[in-house]
Amino acid sequence: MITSFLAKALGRNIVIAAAILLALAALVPALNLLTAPDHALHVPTYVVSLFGKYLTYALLALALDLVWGFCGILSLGHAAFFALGGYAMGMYLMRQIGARGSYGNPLLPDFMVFLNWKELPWFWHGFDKFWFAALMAVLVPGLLAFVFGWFAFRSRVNGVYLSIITQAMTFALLLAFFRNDMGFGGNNGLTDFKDILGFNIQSNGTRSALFAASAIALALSLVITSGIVRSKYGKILIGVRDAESRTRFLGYRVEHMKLFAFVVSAMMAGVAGALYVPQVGIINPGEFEPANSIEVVIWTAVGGRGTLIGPIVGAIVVNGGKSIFTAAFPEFWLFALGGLFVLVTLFLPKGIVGTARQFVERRKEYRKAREAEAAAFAAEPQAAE
Amino acid sequence: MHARLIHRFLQCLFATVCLMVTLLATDLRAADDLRVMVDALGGGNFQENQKQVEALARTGDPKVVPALEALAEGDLYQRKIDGIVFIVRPAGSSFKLIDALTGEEAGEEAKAALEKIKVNNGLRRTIRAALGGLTLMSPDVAVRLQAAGTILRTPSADALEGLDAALAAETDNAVKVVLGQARAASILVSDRPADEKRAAVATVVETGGRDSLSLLSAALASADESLRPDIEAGIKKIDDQLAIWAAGQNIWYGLSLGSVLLLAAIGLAITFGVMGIINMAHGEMVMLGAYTTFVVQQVIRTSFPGLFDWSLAIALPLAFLVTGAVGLVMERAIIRFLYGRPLETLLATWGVSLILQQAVRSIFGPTNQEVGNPSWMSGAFELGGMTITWNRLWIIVFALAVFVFLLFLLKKTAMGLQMRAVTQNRRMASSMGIRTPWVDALTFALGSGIAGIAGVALSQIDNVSPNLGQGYIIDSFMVVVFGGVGNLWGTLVGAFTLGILNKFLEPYAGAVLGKILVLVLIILFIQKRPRGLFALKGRAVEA
Amino acid sequence: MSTKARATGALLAAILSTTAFNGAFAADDTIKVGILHSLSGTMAISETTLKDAMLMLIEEQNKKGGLLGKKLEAVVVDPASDWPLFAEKARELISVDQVSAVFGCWTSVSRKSVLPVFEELNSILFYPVQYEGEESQRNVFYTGAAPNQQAIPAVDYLMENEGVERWVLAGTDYVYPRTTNKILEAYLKSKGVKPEDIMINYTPFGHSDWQTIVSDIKKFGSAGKKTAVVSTINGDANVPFYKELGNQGVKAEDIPVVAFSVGEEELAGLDTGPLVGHLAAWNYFESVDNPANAEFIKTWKAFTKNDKRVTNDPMEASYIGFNMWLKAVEKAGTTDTDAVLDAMIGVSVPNLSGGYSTMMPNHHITKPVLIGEIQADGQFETVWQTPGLVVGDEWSDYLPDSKDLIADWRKPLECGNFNVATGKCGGKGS
Amino acid sequence: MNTFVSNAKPTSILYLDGVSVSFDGFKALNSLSFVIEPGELRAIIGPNGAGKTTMMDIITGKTRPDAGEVFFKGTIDLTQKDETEIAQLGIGRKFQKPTVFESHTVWDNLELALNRNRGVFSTLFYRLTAEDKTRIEDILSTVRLVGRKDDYAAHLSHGQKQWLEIGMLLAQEPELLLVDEPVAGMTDAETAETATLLKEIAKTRSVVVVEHDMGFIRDLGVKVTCLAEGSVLAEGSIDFVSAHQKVIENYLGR
Repeated sequence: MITSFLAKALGRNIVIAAAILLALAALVPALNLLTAPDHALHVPTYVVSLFGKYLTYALLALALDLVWGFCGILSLGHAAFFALGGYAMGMYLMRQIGARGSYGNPLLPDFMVFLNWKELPWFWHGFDKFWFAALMAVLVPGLLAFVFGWFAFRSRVNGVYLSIITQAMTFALLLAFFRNDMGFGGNNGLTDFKDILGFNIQSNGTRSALFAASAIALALSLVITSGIVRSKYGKILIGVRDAESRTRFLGYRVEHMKLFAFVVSAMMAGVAGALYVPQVGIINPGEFEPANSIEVVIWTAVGGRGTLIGPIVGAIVVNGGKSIFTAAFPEFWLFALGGLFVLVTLFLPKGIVGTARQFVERRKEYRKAREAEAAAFAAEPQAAE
Repeated sequence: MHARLIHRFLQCLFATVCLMVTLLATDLRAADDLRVMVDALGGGNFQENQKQVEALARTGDPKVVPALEALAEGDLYQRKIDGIVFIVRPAGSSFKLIDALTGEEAGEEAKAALEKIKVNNGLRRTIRAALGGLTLMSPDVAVRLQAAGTILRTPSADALEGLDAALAAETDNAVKVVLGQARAASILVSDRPADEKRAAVATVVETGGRDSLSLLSAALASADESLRPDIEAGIKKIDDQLAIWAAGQNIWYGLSLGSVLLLAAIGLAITFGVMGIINMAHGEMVMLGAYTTFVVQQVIRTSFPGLFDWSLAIALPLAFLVTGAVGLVMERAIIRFLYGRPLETLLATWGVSLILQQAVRSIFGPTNQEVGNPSWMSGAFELGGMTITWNRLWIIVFALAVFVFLLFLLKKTAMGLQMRAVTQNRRMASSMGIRTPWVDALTFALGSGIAGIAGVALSQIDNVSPNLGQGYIIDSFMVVVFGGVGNLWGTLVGAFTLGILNKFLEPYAGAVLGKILVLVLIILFIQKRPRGLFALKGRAVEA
Repeated sequence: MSTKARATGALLAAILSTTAFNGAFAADDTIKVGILHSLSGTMAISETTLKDAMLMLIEEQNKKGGLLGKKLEAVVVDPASDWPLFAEKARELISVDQVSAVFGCWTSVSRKSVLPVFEELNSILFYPVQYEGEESQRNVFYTGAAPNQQAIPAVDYLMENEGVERWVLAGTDYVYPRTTNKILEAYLKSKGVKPEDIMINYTPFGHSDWQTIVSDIKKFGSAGKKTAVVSTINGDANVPFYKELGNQGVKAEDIPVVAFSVGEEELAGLDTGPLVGHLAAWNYFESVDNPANAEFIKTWKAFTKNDKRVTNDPMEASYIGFNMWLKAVEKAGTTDTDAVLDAMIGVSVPNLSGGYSTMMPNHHITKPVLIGEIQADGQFETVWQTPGLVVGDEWSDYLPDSKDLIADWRKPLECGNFNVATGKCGGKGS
Repeated sequence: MNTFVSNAKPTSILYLDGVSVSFDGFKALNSLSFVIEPGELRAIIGPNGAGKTTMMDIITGKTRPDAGEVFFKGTIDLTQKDETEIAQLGIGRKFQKPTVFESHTVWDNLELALNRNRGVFSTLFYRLTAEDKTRIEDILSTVRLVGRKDDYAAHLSHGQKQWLEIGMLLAQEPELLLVDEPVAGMTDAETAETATLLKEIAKTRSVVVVEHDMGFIRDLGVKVTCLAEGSVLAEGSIDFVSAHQKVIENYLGR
């Protein structure tokens, strides 16, 4: 069963992509740790943590692509799952500080101390153990997605209505986490982490390990996603995207199909968030901003939705661009970014990877038969709403 | 440094001497003594000046009124060289001096040669009370009414004498009523006998309102036992009245918030609701409208100050044109290539919104710009126990007017008919000879223009900054979706429902939790009605 | 697939080459100064001004011949009001651009986000904004006000001069108002104010509908005692708040509002006519009358080519921080972090309110506290001033868990949270 | 009429009695009643707006009737079930506009339509068995698409899409097939072939065909029900119905 799943998952492109990711997971830390800083091949720590961050974004984009690209559910609240995963990890890191906080309170994080909290809220218990936090980083987003999706898909909330209520969800969470009374550190969020699994979070070794972990997680998720979308279930998902009522009249429970993809996707986003937090050193409610979720949609669209490699490329290109532009033209970078989005929409409607693939396919078909080319042009799948 | 210190010291010395002189001379009413008292205002500190103002008030001489008014406004200056105090009017880089008592012009002086006599809240309060007492006998009814009102708000035992005199002389009934109320209020804070106070309590309870409540609460603390039950009963009575009004007030707040939501969303109801474009640049259209208002006001301020009250009326059509034009360009350049791909409009319009924000930031700077309220939109009036602010009232009226205008446009005009035809069946409309590209462009321009005029109204209550639009975009989408996409009435009902709901939750849950609850309710509501409040039924929409 | 590999490769190469370039250009002819203020996003409204102020200060210093015989070079980046991006950009400034010091941040969360970076890479941050205190970090100098340099004197003023007995503590729900209000609550109670005479209210960021809250304030203020509002409402929300106050007729003479986050810049977006008399507590007002300030304002207006640009307190804090850094570098003769950190403590430079500010061992500075009333022209008029300078108190004496803590970065103590009760560094020292 | 209908209930495959539904005041179906017997091929005609598609929506669970009874195989109350359950019970539906999965190949379309376990996990780990393979190949030849099995459905011609959709219905192995305008947009040759196909299919199951094309219905040569304004106007052979006065007034005459 699993083998057939894997056999389908490992198409040629996926094998190459996963291999590259795994190679990066080994090579980048090696080049960072083992070469001298002035060596030509040295990868500075700055680059390691930057790309580590991009990889978690790529994982988030991949998660979104599973529901949007393959199932047509445009979630404008995916950053919420990412942030919840991040908070779970942040809570673990916070508990690891122990008595090393400013006030030396062995139990309570600093922000609780100066707001006069006397005891640890119940939902903070258990987060001193890594396995528990890791579990929660997956389960909490999964559970939220399950509850939310169960209601929404059962009621057949569709299209923009679904998009807007996912946005409402993340906005409500944003406001909730802003509240200092919630016990998650309010606007400042969780920060000032010291170590993870006993390793200093700021050491080069830990950073490299986190980078490697992100790359491996992304490779794994890529294989799993690939397996999902290439299975019969995946074909049904695409069917739901293109002709929902047809799948229904074929006797499939569309709401279950959607729910499964939504929950898996939320869990992947949670993993991404959990890997993101130790690398950037802070998690705060800003991650719930509706604008962040929209950005994830944009990475996916720029890379090419409905392709597996696209979201990864999109996340890295857009964020890389942002990193370069904000330093190179700090006053004007929004023009560049905004312009990029407009141009991609107009000239690369299928995104970078989608267009490249289309180009390759066109050439193949052109060679095969001239008339097929015309058909191929008309064959663009309908954008599902 | 040293020179300054010596100067200060001399000033203080001078002030002390003056103070002593005035205290000695309070009984004398000669103009010379008034002059000394006014001059003594220079150099005194706030506490000393409060006493000084009270002393001036006790003279009862209306001649000191202009000086006191100028002091409250911060227009009273002392000439450094001789310590004489003048009222000043700015005249270019220097000041025109006006004699503080006679009102005669007394030449000009450079700004550096004068020292402003500072005022703070305490002093301003004292001056207000003093002016109240001094203007009770003014020949002008309006001034007398205002004076009585002032004493009513700042009652003091000292005012009683003047009030009694004024009551005896008063002919105007309206003024008489207020004087009576002011007198009652003043008795409450005086040491008059209990009987008199009891009568006063009754009058104060009769007056009602928040100020009376405040007065009674204060009186309660110092009242003797016999009076307590009366005061307590009075407090309860006013409290009950206020509770009823509070509910009305809450509805009003809800309507007002609803009107803001309606304004923010109504343009989106066209670009998103009717045309299906997920227009993330909608908020920026609102922002552009607000900036248009700013520019109009800026031009008026510098060139035609007299027209300020008309600034919004001038800004409205301009904002419509400016944002409409931006919308037109946007539609022609970008959106027309994206029909039938609604989700891609999200991406492109998001890009446009970033560009517009940064453009405004580059042109006008990142900081807030000042947009003033015209006089007819400033302040508030009392409606029973409710406070209705003019700007909120006008915004409600305006929002409804925009709604009606839009409804009329869509339902009763040829253009509206074409718009609806195109959005319902593009191909059919096109084959009937409607120039669909133009209709698309105009519809989008209309939606953008409406967002722009919403911006004119919102500039009256919110920041005018490049971030303005971001604050409204989410709420706007919530309103349109809650009401049901493609239905203007849905937007109207949705906006007011959410507004009132929010305001009713706020007192119990607080502003943050209230908002969270509203969002959760929207999510739940969409489960119940997956196509919003005013969903279109039938099979056409589901195909 | 190959597309992806190529894209990644190209990007990696691009970033690596910028690193190499910058490394090559970090030659000895300039000293680089990082400027880490948001130029876009929600905080651009406040922070852009500080970026401009820093550019002006650097330009002026270069006119005077630079520092240690070298020109100063500003490296500006845009962290875009995105808190994790602050950390990324800080890292970039320090390790890629190799700046000698960074001036930046506004919000507490942005500062918290970059703290570990400065610690790890051992660089220097000057933080120019009033904040909640409860922090003292080896690599950070706090040139804005701590709560005792703003909030407590303001409350004292209202109690003594206006006879206020009833207090509304209204703030945006984030750490600065929360902490400030905690401190104020404890302080007020220590002064005998009853709990029922204190009303605390929090609102979300960017709150724009103030109708209910303003009417609640009016209601709270009608209990027969003199009432005042202490506002820690954050930047953006202030304009609608004051507009509502003005329109509902809440006059300063009746219920004064004293704010800690409203300066000249915020007022520039408002018609201040109806707000005359409302108060603010700062360590600097543009209206302060002295030659240094006049010169500063003149230079600022010339630099921005805008006669209407105002100055404000965080600008003054940037000015003080920058001058302290110059002086410390000169004293140390190098921009080396450890040497400058040592040289900083005790450095004294003129501030713009007519005195001198000194860097204390807790990395906070001494400042006068000014209380000003809003005027019709959008300026403040000082109505009260502390007689001397106030030392910034990083660990508040009014919070139970921090009252025993002190910070002293001089040798041999070198501790940001020394517990005087247990005699150990590190909070409770357990 | 009603007594006739209720007598037929236990033995019928599909049974509608007094079904009414309205949208915003517009009565789309007005007390509609008719019965389909097992193995029957029935044609339904009627002018636009007669309620044909709405009727199908009700049978397949897409729309709930305001009043009336709908029973499948005599005992199963369809008004209580949703589309998925009804499809799983064995009612297949072909839409007016051919609706196939355009971004899947013809083969995949049929594979998805196969009547197999349709749960999430069984589809996730599904492997094509020899039996399923044969079944798909059979259907491919039935709907004359063997040569195009690896092409994307989007690349098919309009008629081929119609056939693919019918093939998908076959793969679903329904007991009752509802076919909405199967020959719209087809050439005459294709139309004739479709008629043959449907008759072939009707040998093993019940079929309801909604069509406008009178020639096609004549080709089918089966019992015809004419709907108008949401209820049955006439029922009988094609000759009987087309001679019916009301039918001529309402439909054919125009």
